Amino acid sequence: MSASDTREPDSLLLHLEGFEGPLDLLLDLARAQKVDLAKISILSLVDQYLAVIEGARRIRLELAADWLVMAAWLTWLKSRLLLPDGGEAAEEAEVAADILAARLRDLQAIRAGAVWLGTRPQLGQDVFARGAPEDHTEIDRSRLVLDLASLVRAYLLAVRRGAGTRRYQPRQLSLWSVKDALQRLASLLGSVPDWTSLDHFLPDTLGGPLERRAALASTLLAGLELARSGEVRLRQERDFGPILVRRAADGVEEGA
Amino acid sequence: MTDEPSAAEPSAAPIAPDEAALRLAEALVFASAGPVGARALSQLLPENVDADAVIAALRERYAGRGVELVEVGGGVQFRTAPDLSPRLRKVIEIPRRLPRVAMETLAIIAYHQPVTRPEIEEIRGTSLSQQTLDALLEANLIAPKGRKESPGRPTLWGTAPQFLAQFGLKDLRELPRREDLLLEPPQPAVQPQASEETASESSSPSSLVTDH
Amino acid sequence: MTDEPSAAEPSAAPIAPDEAALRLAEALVFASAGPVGARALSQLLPENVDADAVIAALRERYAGRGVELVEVGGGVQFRTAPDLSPRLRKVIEIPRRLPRVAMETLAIIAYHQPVTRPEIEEIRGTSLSQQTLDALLEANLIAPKGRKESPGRPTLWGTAPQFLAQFGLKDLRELPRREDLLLEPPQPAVQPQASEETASESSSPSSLVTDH
Repeated sequence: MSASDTREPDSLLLHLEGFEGPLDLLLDLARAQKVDLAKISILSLVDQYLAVIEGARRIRLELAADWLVMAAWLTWLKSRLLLPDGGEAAEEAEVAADILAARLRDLQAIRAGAVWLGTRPQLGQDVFARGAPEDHTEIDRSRLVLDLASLVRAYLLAVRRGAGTRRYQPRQLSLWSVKDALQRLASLLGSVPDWTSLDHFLPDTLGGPLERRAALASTLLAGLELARSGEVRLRQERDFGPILVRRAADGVEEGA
Repeated sequence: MTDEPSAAEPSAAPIAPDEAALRLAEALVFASAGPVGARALSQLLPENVDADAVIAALRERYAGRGVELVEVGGGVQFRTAPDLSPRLRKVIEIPRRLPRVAMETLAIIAYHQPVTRPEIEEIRGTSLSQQTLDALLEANLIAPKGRKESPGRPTLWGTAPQFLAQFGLKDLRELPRREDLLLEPPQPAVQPQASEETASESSSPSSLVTDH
Repeated sequence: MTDEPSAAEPSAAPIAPDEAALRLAEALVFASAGPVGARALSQLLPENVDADAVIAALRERYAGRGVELVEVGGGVQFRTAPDLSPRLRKVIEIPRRLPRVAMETLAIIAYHQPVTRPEIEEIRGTSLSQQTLDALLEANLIAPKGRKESPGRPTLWGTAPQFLAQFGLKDLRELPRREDLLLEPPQPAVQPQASEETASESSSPSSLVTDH
């Protein structure tokens, strides 16, 4: 900041790596030249820049390409700026010089903007918000979203899938097994005094006629089984008539 | 409590904490993520200032305000006054959707009511969990409609008034007719991938439904 | 409005909001993690209470205290007083300050938004490292703002809401005008709150360029 206009290019050389590219150096040189960037001399700025680059070459300092590209462009600019006024090339140079000056002003403005931002008390750096904020929000998921379209879609899906399942898996019939019948017959016989139709020993909860016939068959088999072991006696009075069953009282009397 | 007006005593009686100490304590407690203990505070305060006295003064300053200094594990912390929390509470409503199973069950009940649970299972081709039925009951979408006069006298289910309200229907007749949904003749030409299976699937349900 | 003891005055002079409203506002702003807008506050207050008046009264109550009510982008927030920062920093862990490159990039984005990365590089006259972009993104200070309709459709960058909050700005118009920035020298520490430390720290970046 306190740098004077008479700064030696060599002193800058030592700090070249401190600059962020050619534009940064140009801005620094310009600011050293004039505080008001609108009044700087582009020509002398070019000379200063080229002197720095020349110095770097002299001490074989390796420079990145963009430094040399800028140097080449500035050399071109200088040659045009030195032409007498009025020519097309001279005008071109003036435009180019204005663009360079504008870019330097832009960069300067941004620098100042960054500095201004830096002076602001920053949240989390200089000023602090509440360290332990409280959360008073509560989530209510009680409301349902329903629409007719999804109801209908669900219905079609369920019915179609249901039909599909049925096709492949015929409904399992819960048939009254012989084992079930044996158990039921044996437990009920005690409460039956006289000849009783086998129908009475069927379970109470039977679905359709198919289940009923199956249960009757199982119960008959159970009766035959018990008759064979001599626990019951069976009797059928006519063909296709009801089959009667009774507890065997004493010994075996008649056959079936 | 003990702030004697006698100025003669040197440092035995605790002096009232000055504004600077209060400000610092206030800022520290405010900015800290956790409770601030007297020891942590005293590290920031000038040596002759009693941290406990600062905390006490701070608590008094905030007493009755919207924010209070409360003692929690290991120190003090600012908290909003408990009486205000009902007013600060912000309820965010996130409506939920019915799970697929519940939606299907609801649709079957709507179209086949009154219907028993075994009948629903028959139509869906799979068993129905009590949980699903409970969810629909809880949402007030279905209601029991007596019992079926058949073995076991199973409960009959139908839609509840809330069902109409939820779907914006005036009455049940506003539901799309089942015939319109199911009895479309299958179009094998349009759906080349749809096999016989699909065709028979979609035609069978109506007959199955009427059987029961 | 109506509980004015002196019947002479009509309603021209704004009356001080009552303690209940102040407590509620205090608690709401205190509890929130971010700035609270006047709208959110007025939803909480009784209808006839002016939220702005409550905020003004609350700001006055906290003026000069260790915690202050400040207006930032999106509403008001309680923050510790800036002059306490040197002492608070001793006990509160703070993230690293943004390096100069990041601050300059941020300034470019703030002033030229929406702006592409090549445009940023053009202004700075040097390439922008991924690291710098990442740091700004991570600090939540910038956000992508769509893409530019130009070859390659590069991403456009702008400042995020956190930018205003972090730098204590009400909105982007609070940034100094570019013309004013070019007036040399930049006004050193206009804010009375900014401590010496902050001021010297923040002026250093520019001197870095020439002194080193």
